[in-house]
Amino acid sequence: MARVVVDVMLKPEILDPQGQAVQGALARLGFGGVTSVRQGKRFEIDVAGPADDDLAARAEQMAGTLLANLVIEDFTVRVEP
Amino acid sequence: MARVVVDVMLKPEILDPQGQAVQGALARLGFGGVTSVRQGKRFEIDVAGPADDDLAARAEQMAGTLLANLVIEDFTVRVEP
Amino acid sequence: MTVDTVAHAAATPDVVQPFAELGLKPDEYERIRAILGRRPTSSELAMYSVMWSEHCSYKSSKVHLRQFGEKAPKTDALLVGIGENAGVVDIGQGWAVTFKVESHNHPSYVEPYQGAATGVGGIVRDILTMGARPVAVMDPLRFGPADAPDTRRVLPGVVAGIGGYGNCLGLPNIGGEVVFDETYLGNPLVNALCVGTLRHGDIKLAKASGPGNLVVLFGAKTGGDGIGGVSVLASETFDADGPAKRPSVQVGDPFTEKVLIECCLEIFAADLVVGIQDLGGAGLSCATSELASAGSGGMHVVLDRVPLRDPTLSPEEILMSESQERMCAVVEPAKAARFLEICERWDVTATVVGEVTDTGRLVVEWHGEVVVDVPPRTVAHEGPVYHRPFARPGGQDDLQADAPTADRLPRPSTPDELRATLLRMVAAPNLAAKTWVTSQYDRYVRGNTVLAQPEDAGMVRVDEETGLGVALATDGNGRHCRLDPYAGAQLALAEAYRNVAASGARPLAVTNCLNFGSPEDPAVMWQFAEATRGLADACLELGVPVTGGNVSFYNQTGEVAILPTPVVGVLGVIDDVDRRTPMGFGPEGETVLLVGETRDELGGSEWAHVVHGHLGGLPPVVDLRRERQLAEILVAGSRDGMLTAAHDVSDGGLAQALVEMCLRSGRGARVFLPDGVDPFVALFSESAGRAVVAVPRSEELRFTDMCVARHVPVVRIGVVDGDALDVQEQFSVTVEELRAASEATLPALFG
Amino acid sequence: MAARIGVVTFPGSLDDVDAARAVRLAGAEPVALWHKDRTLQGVDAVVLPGGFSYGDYLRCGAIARFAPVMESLVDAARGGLPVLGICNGFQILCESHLLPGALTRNDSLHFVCRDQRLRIENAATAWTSAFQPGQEIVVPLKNGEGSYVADERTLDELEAEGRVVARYLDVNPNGSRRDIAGISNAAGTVVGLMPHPEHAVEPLTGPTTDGLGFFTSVLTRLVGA
Ligand SMILES: Nc1ncnc2c1ncn2[C@@H]1O[C@H](COP(=O)(O)OP(=O)(O)O)[C@@H](O)[C@H]1O
Ligand SMILES: [Mg+2]
Repeated sequence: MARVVVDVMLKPEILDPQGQAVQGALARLGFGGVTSVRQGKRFEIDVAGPADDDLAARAEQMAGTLLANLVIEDFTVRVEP
Repeated sequence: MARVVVDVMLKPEILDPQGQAVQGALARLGFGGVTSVRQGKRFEIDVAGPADDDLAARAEQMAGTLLANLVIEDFTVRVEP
Repeated sequence: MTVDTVAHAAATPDVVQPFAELGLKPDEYERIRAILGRRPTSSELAMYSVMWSEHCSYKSSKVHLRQFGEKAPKTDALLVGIGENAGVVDIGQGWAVTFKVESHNHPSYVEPYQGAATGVGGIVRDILTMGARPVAVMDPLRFGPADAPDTRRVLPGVVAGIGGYGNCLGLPNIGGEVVFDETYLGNPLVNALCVGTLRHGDIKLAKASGPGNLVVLFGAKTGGDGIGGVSVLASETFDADGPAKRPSVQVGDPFTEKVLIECCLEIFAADLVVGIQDLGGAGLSCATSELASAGSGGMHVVLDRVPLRDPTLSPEEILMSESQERMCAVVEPAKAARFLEICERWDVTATVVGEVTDTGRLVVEWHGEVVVDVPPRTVAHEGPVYHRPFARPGGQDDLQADAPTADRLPRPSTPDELRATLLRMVAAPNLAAKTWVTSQYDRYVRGNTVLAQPEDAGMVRVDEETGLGVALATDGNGRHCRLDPYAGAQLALAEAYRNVAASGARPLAVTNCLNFGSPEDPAVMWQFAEATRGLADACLELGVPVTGGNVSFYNQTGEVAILPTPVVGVLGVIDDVDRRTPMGFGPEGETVLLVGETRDELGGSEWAHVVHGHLGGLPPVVDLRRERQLAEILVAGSRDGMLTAAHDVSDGGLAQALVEMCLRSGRGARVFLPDGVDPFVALFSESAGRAVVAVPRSEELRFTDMCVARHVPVVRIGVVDGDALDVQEQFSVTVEELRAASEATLPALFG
Repeated sequence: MAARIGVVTFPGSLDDVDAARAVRLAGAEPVALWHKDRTLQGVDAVVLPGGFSYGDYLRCGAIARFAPVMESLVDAARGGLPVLGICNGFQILCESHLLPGALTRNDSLHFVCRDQRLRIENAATAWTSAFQPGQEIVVPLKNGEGSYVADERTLDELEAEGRVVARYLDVNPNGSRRDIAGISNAAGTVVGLMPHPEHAVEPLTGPTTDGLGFFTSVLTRLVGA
């Protein structure tokens, strides 16, 4: 059994209203010094089989075709045993 | 300048309809062997100042009071320089 | 993990069981032992404890609710009455509707989004279960003070949850309420109403008849949701480590429910079920015992066939789980294949988990061993019944004596004071525009919404060919009920009834959600007894039967109960929705009339609340005969095309009614207050039995003649004109200024 | 014979009944298409209706894009079949890359339902020919993720080629770049629209009947062809 973790974040040039709302709320709560907040998604995917290169390649594909919309998002993939 | 990364995931026992939908879609797309998908949130927070213990403590607080809903979610916090 | 089987229970009579932690009283536990002739197994204990809870058994309210049946008015309209998942009402042309309001108060306080969302999900399944297509929802809500920090947590979450679930189901939200009061701070009320439509022949009932028929569980998988509200499980004593603490928060999946709805409707259309029941509170315990007890009397269930989301669940937990989006159907074996095929088409998980028997026993098996063997009636229908003591509280007289008379509470008298009071009232959270809330709800989906908020009633078209439609309104005034629960409940009914009539629909039937504090407090129980008595009496007099409802007790923080809040929903029918009457003014030059009588009635009024923070005196007088006459006038006026606008007068009085008619249409009015009445009383009194209407000049005489013939007072109070509400000899406010005052409040509070 | 216009139902589609009604009121025959079927049943045009396909989980339209019916639809659309994507349908068209850009969370972070004034910027597409260029209309809008985004180059291109079909007036309800409410492909056959014309086809149930024009437009084109 292996775990794939995919992080999907909006591209930097895309406006992130959720992140902005969080930033505003943090400021109101008295957390100072926050210069930027971005909110994205995290997927934890459990897959039968070994955590090998083949899985890494498949994970890359899952992320690129389904999990992220490359028009507006970037992703990173990690495979953990 | 330091970066705080907060991962927020639904508690394991809480229903995750989004994760289920992704799992179903991955199966239909022919990605076999996926036994579970959980979808959560990832926050990338840039904060002025050093990446020290104090920041770690504040980050923990931000996550516990605002970023995660502890009734249904767990979180992990990482501070990076 | 050891499993507590029936055989084991019989052999170990002396095992100490955690019945108290599960909410059972010692005598209730003894009764279970007497019924079974042995101690219950842990699974049986789980079942009895959830089914005999206040929520499921109505043990404190039952003796009072009976009046709704005993005093029910004679009517041919009721196809299914109280006792099923929801009542069914004949609306003619072969069509029927089913509707019901339910509470999800406590869960919405704990987790506002999910609590409210699953509240919508639950009531929608109740309507679906009757064989109907759900067609609209409404959401009567109550929160703490609008500016309280916790309200800022609860309200946005509740609204997002109701929208998130209802919008995703494709059900238009056609109305509701948003009310703020101190007493709801730790106890928000989240009530949800759903209405569905069906043909007469399509009614489905929750009963498992026909031995040999299959019991099919379908929809979402079962998880640990909703278990552990008391955090101790029946099995505790049998498992040294104790079960993992399960989440008590239920998470909704509206997508699964939407698919389940379409799947069910296809199954109904193919006539594939003998009986059907949704899984709501008490989950499988409730569904199996109720189905069996209403049918052939017995059922055999193989619990390990239940599809699980969490494989570690124990049998007790599976029986108690309140996982959402599940249904249970009884299917003839010959039709099972077709049933499963339709589920497959919709990707709905469906599993045969048992079959109907005629043994008179509900038997549940777990890995080949019997863990439950009970007479199902004793679980579902023969739970405890309490005659709780009730007494009029000592302070009630003082409260009623504290009337808001002119010398007790200073009243505005100059034109400037009246104008300032009006603007202050218009902007007060209870009267201000609720657009911030309602713009988060889809009111268009399905394309049959004829009227939606902020109209007096929501109205949906049922039949596109003929224009047959139904209208619905919900109302409740906790302050009035606090002053006099008997009259207060009647006023709530009268207001909803009047709202439905104002839209042009003929009131037909009633549902209610009775939100109260602890039934163990005799003062609260008195409020409850008075409110139910008042409601039942008024339903009889107005000729509208109660078809179903819900009771929510224990809405209190410490010793302090919420205002007694019966929320009453009225359903009406209109033969052609084209004839509906909107609330906004029609063309300029039309005559504005006030129908009904205005008295100096400010007890429990919005004015006393906003301006003086005062609650005392008596609520407005209830005159049900007048309400009936007024409704007849409004319905006839709509049918005969005399009315271009109608709006009922309630919270905030005539002033607020006129403001709302101006805001809705963007048109102003020139208004003359009737002679001989104090302008303040004329504007702000909350006398019941009144409505403002606008009629074309050509219809004025015909309309007033109709009122006179029925001995209902009517006065011409002005004309639709200009772009200001111009109260002659007093003051003038432009519609724009009114709009600014009305619309700024909620966005300023909630962002 | 009346033109046949397909309306696709995905699990979670909601406004398919409304789209079918609008098609009918415009004088065409609605044909129900099912997400699991590959066939388009020989229809003359297709509407992808609003709703929450697959719960709108992950991203709106992201999962529906991979439904079997979409394979046939994408091919047919590339071949010139007129397709109108409304709301969720617009999102699906973007996810399928039949239209550029993407629809993201409203800047208010709330779902919004309102009667929205629009200006028809391009009255030459398959779905807007019944309007006058620059005509102002009011139709319902209801979405949680309706903010249209694309990079500046794409936006400039859309503007230059007249592919901005409709623009929000008075209020930008969701933060869309350049107030964009709808766009088309280069051929003007595939149109994506955030607001809901199918909810403005009857005076009794809609704020106006302005929406009917989208459905009569395609009919004129089909009959003319
Ligand atoms: N306040 C009430 N007025 C009338 N009927 C009520 C009221 N409260 C509950 N009932 C009826 O009692 C029956 C049982 O209610 P309940 O167990 O809540 O049903 P369900 O589990 O289907 O929601 C239903 O028929 C319901 O309509
Ligand atoms: Mg039920």
